[in-house]
Amino acid sequence: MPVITYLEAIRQALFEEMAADGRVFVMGEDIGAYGGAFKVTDGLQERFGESRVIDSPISEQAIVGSAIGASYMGLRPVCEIQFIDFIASCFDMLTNFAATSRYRNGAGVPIVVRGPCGGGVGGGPFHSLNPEAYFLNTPGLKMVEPSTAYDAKGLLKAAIRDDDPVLYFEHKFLYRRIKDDVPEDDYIVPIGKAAVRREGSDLSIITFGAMVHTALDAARQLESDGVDAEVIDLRSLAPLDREAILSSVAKTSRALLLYEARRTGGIGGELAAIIAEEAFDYLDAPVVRVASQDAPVPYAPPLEAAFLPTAAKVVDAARTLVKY
Amino acid sequence: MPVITYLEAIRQALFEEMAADGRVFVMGEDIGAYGGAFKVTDGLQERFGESRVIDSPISEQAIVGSAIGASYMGLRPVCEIQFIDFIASCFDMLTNFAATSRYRNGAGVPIVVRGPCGGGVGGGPFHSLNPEAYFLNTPGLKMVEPSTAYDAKGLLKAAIRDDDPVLYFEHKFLYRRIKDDVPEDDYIVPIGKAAVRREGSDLSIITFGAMVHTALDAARQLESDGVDAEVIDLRSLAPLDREAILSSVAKTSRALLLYEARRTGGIGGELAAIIAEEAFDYLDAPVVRVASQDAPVPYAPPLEAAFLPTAAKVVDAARTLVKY
Amino acid sequence: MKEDRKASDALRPNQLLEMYYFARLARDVEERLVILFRQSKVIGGLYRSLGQEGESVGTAYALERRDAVLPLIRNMGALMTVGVRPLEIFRQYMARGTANSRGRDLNIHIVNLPDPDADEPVIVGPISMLGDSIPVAAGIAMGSRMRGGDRVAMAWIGDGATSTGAFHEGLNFAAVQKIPLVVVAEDNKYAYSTPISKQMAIEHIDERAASYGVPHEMVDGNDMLAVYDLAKRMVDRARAGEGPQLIGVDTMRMQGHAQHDDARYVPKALLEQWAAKDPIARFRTTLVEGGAAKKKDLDDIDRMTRDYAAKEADLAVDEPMPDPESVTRGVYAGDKYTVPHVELVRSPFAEEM
Amino acid sequence: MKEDRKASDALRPNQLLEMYYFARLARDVEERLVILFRQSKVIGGLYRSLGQEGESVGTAYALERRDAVLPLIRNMGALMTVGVRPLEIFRQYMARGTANSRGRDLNIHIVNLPDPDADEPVIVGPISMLGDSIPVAAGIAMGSRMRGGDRVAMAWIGDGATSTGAFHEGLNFAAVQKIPLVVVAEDNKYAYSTPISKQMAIEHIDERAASYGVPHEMVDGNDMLAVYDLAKRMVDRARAGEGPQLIGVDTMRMQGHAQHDDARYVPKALLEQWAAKDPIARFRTTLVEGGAAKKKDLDDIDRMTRDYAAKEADLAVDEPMPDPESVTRGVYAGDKYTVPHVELVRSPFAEEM
Ligand SMILES: Cc1ncc(C[n+]2csc(CCOP(=O)(O)OP(=O)(O)O)c2C)c(N)n1
Ligand SMILES: Cc1ncc(C[n+]2csc(CCOP(=O)(O)OP(=O)(O)O)c2C)c(N)n1
Ligand SMILES: [Mg+2]
Ligand SMILES: [Mg+2]
Repeated sequence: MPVITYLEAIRQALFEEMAADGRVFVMGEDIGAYGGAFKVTDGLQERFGESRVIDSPISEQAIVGSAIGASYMGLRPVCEIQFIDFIASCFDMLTNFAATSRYRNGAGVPIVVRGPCGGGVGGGPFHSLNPEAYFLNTPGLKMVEPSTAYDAKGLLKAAIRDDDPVLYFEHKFLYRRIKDDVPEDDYIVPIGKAAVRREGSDLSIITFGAMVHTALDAARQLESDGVDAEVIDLRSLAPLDREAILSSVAKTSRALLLYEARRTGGIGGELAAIIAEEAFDYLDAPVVRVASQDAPVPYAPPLEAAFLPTAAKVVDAARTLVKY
Repeated sequence: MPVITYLEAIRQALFEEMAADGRVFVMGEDIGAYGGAFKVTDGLQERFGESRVIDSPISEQAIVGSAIGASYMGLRPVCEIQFIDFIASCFDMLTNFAATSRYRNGAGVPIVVRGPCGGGVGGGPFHSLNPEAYFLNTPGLKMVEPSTAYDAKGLLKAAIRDDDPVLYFEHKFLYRRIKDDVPEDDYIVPIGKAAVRREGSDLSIITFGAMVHTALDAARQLESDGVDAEVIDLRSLAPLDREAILSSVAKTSRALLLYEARRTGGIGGELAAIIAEEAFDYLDAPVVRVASQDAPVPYAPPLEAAFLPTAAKVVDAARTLVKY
Repeated sequence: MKEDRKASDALRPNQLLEMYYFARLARDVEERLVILFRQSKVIGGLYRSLGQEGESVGTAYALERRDAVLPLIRNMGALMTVGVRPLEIFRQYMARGTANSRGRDLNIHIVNLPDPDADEPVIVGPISMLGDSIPVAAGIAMGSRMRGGDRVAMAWIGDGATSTGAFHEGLNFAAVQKIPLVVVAEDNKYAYSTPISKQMAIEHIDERAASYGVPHEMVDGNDMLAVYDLAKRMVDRARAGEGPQLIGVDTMRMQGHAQHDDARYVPKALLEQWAAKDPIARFRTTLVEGGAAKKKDLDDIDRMTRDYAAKEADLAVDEPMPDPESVTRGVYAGDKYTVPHVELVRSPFAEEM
Repeated sequence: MKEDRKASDALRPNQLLEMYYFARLARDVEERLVILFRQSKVIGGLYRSLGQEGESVGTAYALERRDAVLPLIRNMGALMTVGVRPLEIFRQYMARGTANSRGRDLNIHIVNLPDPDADEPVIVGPISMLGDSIPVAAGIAMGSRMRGGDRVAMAWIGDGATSTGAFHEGLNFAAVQKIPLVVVAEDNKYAYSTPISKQMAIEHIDERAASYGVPHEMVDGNDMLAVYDLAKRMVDRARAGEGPQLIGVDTMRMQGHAQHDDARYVPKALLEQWAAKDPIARFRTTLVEGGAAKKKDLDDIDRMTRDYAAKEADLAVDEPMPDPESVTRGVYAGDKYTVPHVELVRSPFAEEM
């Protein structure tokens, strides 16, 4: 199997889905001739033309709103938000229009809204966000975030084929840093299923996106002090794979929730609630959250390093947790 | 002390703060001569004139954006969002501009954004939201939601005098249904402090807003089967009063988290995480969340009744919890 | 931009009667809703289009049957014109389980999405967030074009709603993409209690299109044939590939924002002035004086629509509320949960196909 | 709207030299940043205003010292004109702890909020979300008016950013409220890689103001005095209570969106055509041929600004990065966490007060 980058895997998914299904088209800022701010859509316009690879004005509400309309007409729009931070500008369209349409009138909205999320690259307060918690309280939306090239391709294909609106967050730190085996033939990674990235018996590190790699680093370090960590990659953030979460915690009796967004009000809360409600009897220790600091994302490298969760922070938290 | 409604208490706070501080002004749709969709600002324009009671176009981004600018010039804008659901249209202005300004450049944004939230009045999918979870992952913002007339006045005064952006959610179901003693002389209810509405020893019902009254109903019913419930009214949602939450759970060892927003991704997650992290040793039973169903807010009364949390649902959950 | 031969000259007598019928029906359906509202059978607010039925019908009548409509709360006339059965409206307002939204969403929030090639209207009711339907309308027309169709999308929007960012982004996007979208911007003098002078600093609402290079023109919204003539030209141009068009409608909201609003903020004189220009009464005169119809034909229609509205209302009243058990059904695809289609009907004046 | 007597005729020689100085300084500061960028001392992207320094200076020079400026990433010229010390810019770009944002925010994202009556500029740098600064600018000018001040707010915005809903809502609000706001809409032909033809369907960017009843006019953005003349008229009108004004600037972004962008999507011919119109070279000629300055005076200024920029950059390089311990400080009011003020300086050509 060819080894390709996370970014290349996303591009492949777009190429293949557009080639396979004439209803699929992409829309966003600078995604045409330029190929997108991160070159994710590079070559798409050459291959599929201007009518299926649409350079939009700087209008996130129009991008998502017109995608909703087009999806009503049977198309499968894939919207690119140049940096996912700008999804805040179409928050209304997504939470009020797209998310409620099927429930209200049986009018499904099969759109994908994708874009680069996350920090670690000196992007500062407006180019580093992890927005999953913004949308977690809005039924009708689905959310995914891959941590590997394999999942990046398989989840995007699943998202494009899904009959409901899917927010697809791609972590920009992983774009070119992560490479793995990606089949050339068609496959999907089902939405709603987590993956066990590392089997372990002492604690469960439940995470997703770039933090999966941080968790695996931490797990390797913990191994040296004889701590055997299990690493769960959620992959889907809505719906969450409750079974995977609960069975891992049932096995290890200890849960460390790792996410890159700010600690307070983040997805770790939902995960903690699921565990505190349904795995209480299994728990031998408090649930622990390791996440970013409660502040805007700072831009200077030393500040961002102090802001973000790191393997070291995970290791410390895990050590205290297993000693508990 | 005069007994006035929750709505009247909000209006009094606006009158008094505007009278006391020339920097305070209000802005929103139909708030002038008309007095607002719910008549909260009734009489304000007559008293303070058009320059301090501004009827805006239907432009939530302009309302909040211009309030930010005015606050930079030393004013204290109070923005009304006609129904809080429309706050989605200025989500970007609030989370990206207002929330980060002090952190980035030391430029405080002393604005209040207030509006009617919540269901139970047949408002349907777009006039019933409880948006607190949208904003919980954004440091820099404060959020409050009163459950009594006394708090409605005291919290709004505190919000207006606060040097940071405060989202003030007023539950429309309570506007005219709730009356209590409200002092005529100046007072504030400090942001960040919860209130114990009912002392109890068997479980802690942690809630806020309209659900406080649902919780008190439930507590009365539970009394008859000898269950003694404590009811904590959070009042502030950001920052949360961790001490109040933890000391109550330390006392009762059982936590029932009650909120009107949808269950998944709601504030109950953050509360559960705080408890599972810091009160684990005190817990004798799983944490329980009672909230709305994971769906858009339906409009038909029978559907909305099935959708919303009720005293009966709280009683059932509490009974199971204490039996645990 | 005026043309000598008016499109309305080509309207056949039965079409003129049909336009009258639709306007009348819109008003009578609303009159029925008022009765139901007083009986507290309507859940939530009731929004009248009294005085605006003419522009709703005149604009929608310029569309082909396959075109897309995105009405707002005051476009009952448009819904009647595209053939929505009144029963569907009563069901919606009374939150019945039989309604297209099964009591999940309010008033005219209904959706009809036919097959791409079906000769049937696309209907997308609004969400409450004003302005949002403009980008969505652009997407519908663009989507139709992408699939080889030639559907025009017509979206109505109030003076107040043109102040939203969504309106700007949607119309600008449509202009750049030359999308066949016709926006009907209704200056009915108020947005809730807010006069248009506090909404925009331009003379005429159609200037709202000037920033986008979108052709625009004002029309007397209470003159049904003038509205039809302009709308027909705009729709034809949009379909011909000339991109979006905007119709500025000069009309008046003759009642409060909703039934609870006594609209005391509206000067009496203004209401009287516009009462004299009632679009249905004027159209009646035009038809009778122009010899297109006899007074009696029109009296018959009045009776017909009144009875029809009453019968439809009675049917809806007897229908059940939705089953509470269903509250979490159909949030996502996959659970076999079916949604009733919006029933479409032909008027008694429709021609055979 | 043209007037015979041009405001620029009243500019004294030292003022003309000062304008030249500010434009030059803006360019030299950016040239220094390029060097620092190549040495990877700049964190994140570097955005040049090459070719646009003239319009930035010409517009800002029309303001009173107490007025408010809301620049975007390409308005280095405006920042130099209102007297921001170059050191502040270098600190920002290198994320130093000494910077106004203490390494928390990027490039020119700086804020200066003087006391209401202080004769000092209000400076509000942008946030990345394009368009957002327009409603904020409206609020600043409205707020100044509410406190009895007469500050005019000037906000710069790119062609692409005018497509945002925030631009629409902010400018419309300002028009309705007759707020003293001057918007400088910069047609520099591209928004990142997107040509203006994919951004708007109008001939000239100033028509973006037409939907709001806001007076607007185009100007050759590479003719510094023409820009100044128009800006002065617009600023005077805004201050006189005539409400917001919009200046459409015809110019060209002479480099990529940021340093990483080779801008191969820009036709060579277009660049050559505009290279011949470099605003600083043109202003130089104007000054020399008009006899306002000798070539030598201008050469001296060139040397002055180059050395000044170099010295300021060196100072910033030696300054410390922010203390990681401070990462959660100052999120809310109340913790005694002080923020360094933006240092303002006078040019060597400033007159005594
Ligand atoms: C984004 C948004 N803000 C505010 C409202 C509240 N609201 C509902 S209708 C209305 C007035 C609409 O006026 P207009 O657009 O002129 O339409 P009309 O009612 O006159 O037909 C307002 C402010 C809303 N629905 N959506
Ligand atoms: C709301 C929003 N969407 C997208 C972006 C990403 N973005 C940053 S700069 C830029 C191009 C801006 O072009 P223009 O407004 O013409 O300004 P210029 O760079 O030409 O000066 C884009 C798309 C953004 N910053 N904000
Ligand atoms: Mg109106
Ligand atoms: Mg540009």
